[in-house]
Amino acid sequence: MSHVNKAKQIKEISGVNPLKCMKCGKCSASCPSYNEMDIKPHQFVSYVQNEDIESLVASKSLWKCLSCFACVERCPRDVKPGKLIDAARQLVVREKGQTYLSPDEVPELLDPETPQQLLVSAFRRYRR
Amino acid sequence: MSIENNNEFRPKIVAFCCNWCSYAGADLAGSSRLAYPADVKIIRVPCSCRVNPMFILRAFEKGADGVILCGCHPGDCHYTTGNYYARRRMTLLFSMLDYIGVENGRTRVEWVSAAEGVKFSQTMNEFVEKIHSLGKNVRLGDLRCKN
Amino acid sequence: MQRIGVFVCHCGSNIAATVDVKKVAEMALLEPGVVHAEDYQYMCSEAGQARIQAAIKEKNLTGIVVCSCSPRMHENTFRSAAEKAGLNPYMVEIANIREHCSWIHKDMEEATKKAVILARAAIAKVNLNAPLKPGESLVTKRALVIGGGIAGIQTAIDIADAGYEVDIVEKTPSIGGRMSQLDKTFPTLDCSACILTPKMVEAAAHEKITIYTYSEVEAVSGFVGDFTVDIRKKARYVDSDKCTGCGVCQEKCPSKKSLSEFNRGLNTRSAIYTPFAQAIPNVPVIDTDACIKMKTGKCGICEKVCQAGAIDYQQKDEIVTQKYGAIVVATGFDTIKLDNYDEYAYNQSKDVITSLELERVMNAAGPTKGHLERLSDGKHPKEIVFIQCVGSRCADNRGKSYCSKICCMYTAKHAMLIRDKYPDVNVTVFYIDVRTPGKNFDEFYRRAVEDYGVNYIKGQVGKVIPQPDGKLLVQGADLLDNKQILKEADMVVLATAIEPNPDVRKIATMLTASIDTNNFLTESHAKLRPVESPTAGVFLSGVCQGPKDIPETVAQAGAAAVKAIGLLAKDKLLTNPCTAKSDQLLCNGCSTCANVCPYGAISYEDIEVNDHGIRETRRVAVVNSALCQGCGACTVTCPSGAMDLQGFSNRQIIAEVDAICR
Amino acid sequence: MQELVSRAKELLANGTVERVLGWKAGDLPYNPEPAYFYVEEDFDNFVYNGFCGANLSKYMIEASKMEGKTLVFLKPCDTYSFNQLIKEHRVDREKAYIIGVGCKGKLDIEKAKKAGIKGIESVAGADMSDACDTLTFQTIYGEKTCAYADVMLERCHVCKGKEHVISDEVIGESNDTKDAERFAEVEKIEAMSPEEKFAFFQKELSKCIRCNACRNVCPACSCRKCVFDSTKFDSAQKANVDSFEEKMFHVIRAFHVAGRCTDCGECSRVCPQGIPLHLFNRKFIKDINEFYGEYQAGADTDSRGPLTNFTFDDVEPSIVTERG
Repeated sequence: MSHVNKAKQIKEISGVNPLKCMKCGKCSASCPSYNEMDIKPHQFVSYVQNEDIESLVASKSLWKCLSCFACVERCPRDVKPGKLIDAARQLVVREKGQTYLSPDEVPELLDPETPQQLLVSAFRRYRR
Repeated sequence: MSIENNNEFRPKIVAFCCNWCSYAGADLAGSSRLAYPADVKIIRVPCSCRVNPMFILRAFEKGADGVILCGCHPGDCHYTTGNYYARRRMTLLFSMLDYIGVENGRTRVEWVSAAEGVKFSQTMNEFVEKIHSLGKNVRLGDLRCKN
Repeated sequence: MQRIGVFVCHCGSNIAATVDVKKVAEMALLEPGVVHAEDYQYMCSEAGQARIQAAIKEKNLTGIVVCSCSPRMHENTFRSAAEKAGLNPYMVEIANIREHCSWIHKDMEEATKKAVILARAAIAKVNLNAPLKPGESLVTKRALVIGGGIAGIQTAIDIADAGYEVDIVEKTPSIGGRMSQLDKTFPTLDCSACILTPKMVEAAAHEKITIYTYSEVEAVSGFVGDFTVDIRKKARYVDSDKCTGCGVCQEKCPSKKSLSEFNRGLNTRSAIYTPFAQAIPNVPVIDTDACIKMKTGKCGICEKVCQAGAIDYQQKDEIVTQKYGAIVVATGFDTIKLDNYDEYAYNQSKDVITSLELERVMNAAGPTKGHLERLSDGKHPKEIVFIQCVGSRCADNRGKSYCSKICCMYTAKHAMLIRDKYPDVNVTVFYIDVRTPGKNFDEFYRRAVEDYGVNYIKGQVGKVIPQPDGKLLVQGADLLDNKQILKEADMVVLATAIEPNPDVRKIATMLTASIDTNNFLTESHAKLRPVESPTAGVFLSGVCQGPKDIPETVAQAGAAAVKAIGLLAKDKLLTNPCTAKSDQLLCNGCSTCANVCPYGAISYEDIEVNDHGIRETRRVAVVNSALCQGCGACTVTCPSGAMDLQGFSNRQIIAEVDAICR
Repeated sequence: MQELVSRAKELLANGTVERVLGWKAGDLPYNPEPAYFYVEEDFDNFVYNGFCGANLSKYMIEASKMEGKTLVFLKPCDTYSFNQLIKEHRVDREKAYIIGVGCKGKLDIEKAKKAGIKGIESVAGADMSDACDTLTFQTIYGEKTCAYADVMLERCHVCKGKEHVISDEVIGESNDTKDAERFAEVEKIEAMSPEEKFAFFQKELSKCIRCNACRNVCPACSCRKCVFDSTKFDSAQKANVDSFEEKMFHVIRAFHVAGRCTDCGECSRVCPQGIPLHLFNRKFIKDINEFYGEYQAGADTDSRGPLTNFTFDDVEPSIVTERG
């Protein structure tokens, strides 16, 4: 798939029009995982706009987003970067044959402190 | 296209233009020497909302091959709201004509501002071309034919 | 049968080079009704006009068609030429064979053919023309200004200075408006009251100005030049003629717990009150919801202490009915409610305030006597964060889509004033863009940064989190450094979006003035008629038309005044005769036409008719030709075809269609 | 039915109303017609059964001009027409005493005839008190029966509901007769190719004899003078068979009532040539619903009709081409 197509697909999945962004940064200001991210929420918009999807799907940020939707809730322009991130994640999941993780990979990654609920919700998200 | 060829189809096209935007746009097309086919004849109306669907049907009845309505862009109507009403009326009329099997390219609405001479000329060129591709209007003339 | 003359213009070679003008004249003679046709070099020249006039007289013409340039160019020229020759000017039609023909076609035969058809259509139309006469209506030489803020005051003074009577209707107990609530004004930093109060006094003292405060417009009827307006003067319970404005009643009033509207609810006032010290008129009003006497019948202290005997608990609302020639709307603005913006914690912390509230806090007559204090604990703040674009530029449905325009500048002002007065206070401004078009505006903003050390950060704030110790944790973004910022602040000031005063909807409906989706009144033309409403005789002053600062408001107020004066200076108005007209025999009285009329020009009357021997009362539409602008929306919506437009009648347009399609 | 008659007589007797607008028996068992009733004896002819399809609201335009109140019987769907007429100031609410009558679906005798039931002498099973599930015909060829629903008017298969949107009182039960999608027929045509559409309408419209029955019965076509009879549009050209109105009459008529038509179906009911005229009106209603939001004319008396209203972002007319 070309970059253009991928960008188009992300826009379709998310229903987001990146051109509506006025670059106010409220998403990055709202993000609880901001410091963990290499590409910041407001930059997501420009990556999609510039059709640089490769960097996006390779980024750490993709898996650092908690889907708390603070950015979706507060975005004044209806751009909602959280949805873009979610869409990029779906793109990856789709390419990996509907699975980002296989069950046998899980135990190794587990932190005993991780609450059960988080695991369940993670599975819900990454196994569509 | 040369006019020496008498067999060539020369469509009859009526363009209703509102006085404040589109008629002025047509004037600008003229003063900018932006050509469009002579088949288009303009009727000046104060506002697009003055155009009664009966006028459009009348034109077809009398042998017009295409009818186009031009008005101010939505939001720019000289009378503030006229084109909004025109937009609804024309949408419903065109949909009805489509429904009874009249080729839907024969009617068109285009918003042309007083500054859009280029758009006016382009629109008319496109429209005439479209009517050429549709050929002579027979259906509206034949809508009711006793068999 | 008409006797029509056709005049074909060469326009030098503009037409004649592409259109065979002789042929057009020749063909025109074959059309029904045409008794004369000629061509001439320049029809619009004096000689050309003379030829037209001569033909009208010699051949007794009843109508003429001029085949020339666009009617937008010379229709009026030919109409007045015809009128001078004794022909009704509305018996003139123009066939546009220049812009719509000779200039866009190259082939002479083709262009000539088209010119003939265009002439034919105009002839067909003029065959059905009827002489029209512009109506006349008288102008009442008095203006009404709705709203007594700086916009209304300025408009009223300007109109009054031109010698016309003006009434100002102001909803609150005093004129002065938003500007009276401001502390200092940008970009000069002069004190708002110092420049406003003299204007208020001037308006109050002006012999041509009558001020109705604590009053509202209740009903409007009539039309340009002749409006009738009902003004409700709400009961003040204080006799304005007797009151000396000594203020003792306010001092002694035992009910002191009502929130002060003037101070944006940041402190309280008494039940009998004037909004602020310089109020005009300096006559208090009694707030019936708070007054103990009104609620329980006991108390009456104000009455006892009033030496002038001005208190009158029995006072009633009064309706004043007045006629006006022009109405100026100057209803101003308010800040939006922040209920949709939980993230800024406005409703959770007293130390998160709007900029307008900060104006009151900074003002010597305000709740803190001008000391910069946290409203929660009265402590002096060390760290203040300003957040820009709160509710402005929002594409979602929480806020407003537009830029409120004034916030960048007043925030720079606030930041600067704070840094000037309290150099120990750090000021941070989170902004999306800093917008400073205006004379000395950018310089002003740069001074805040360069001379006063205000810390501007490009990025929005995501959340304000009140801390247990009373501090406010501000989580924002710095987009230039690509950092997320957590900042502890003592106060947060929100540059809250402004919106038109909500009451303007009601007023617009009464005036049939149109309003946009944001409740701003629509101007007649965005560029060329910015202070006129599309409703004739209604003018717009100040923020009711769109966001503006004080100098712009004052400039627009003056412009609105000039437009109003231009109207009042006329004794009579000539009305456009190309108006809608309802055929009473056909009218069903169904009200559909009134629904689409943008001018409220259609009303309904019950008429007595004798229909084939049966007497009946019938409801029929009546068009007020002074209000009708001739758009024709009603003519198409009318199911029975009773409504027609003079000058562009159904039959005329159909005749043109037929002529073109023949 | 007796309940209607006794209530009507009561209201006449106590002076509440001056006259009663209802249906009287016709010359055949299945063709009752609208009639005024003034005194007790008049009611001998009164009838209300499955054949009383006629919508009486339009008669109230004239009745509103008479002295005193008129009692009018309105079926649920008729009340929409009445409301619409109130909105257009064509009837006077104060002059009407409305008894909402129950409706179990109205009948189309042509359907029975098509099913081979001819020479009808009497019909049973279509009275107010009947269950209205089976019809029994006595014919010169003997007794015949058929399912009630099979002989029902098209409009009752897409019934708007049992509720009277306006009434002073309601008498009688109604049945749920809706068993078809309102816009199914329109959708079928929309799915045709332009050639098929044209052929369909050309065939149907060619049947028209311009008897004006559709116009005369239509509660929305209540103009004092129809534009087709007026000189104002140069459209009254009776002499010429190939004239403007001949071709465009039904399209223009549908446009004139667009946004005001309640879809009462009277036009199709009365057409002697059996032209499905409701297909024009219903197309407009479908478009209005799709483009501008659900709208039922006559559902209220004060909202703005779709053609006298707008929003800033209404669809553009080009949607007709774009939707393919």
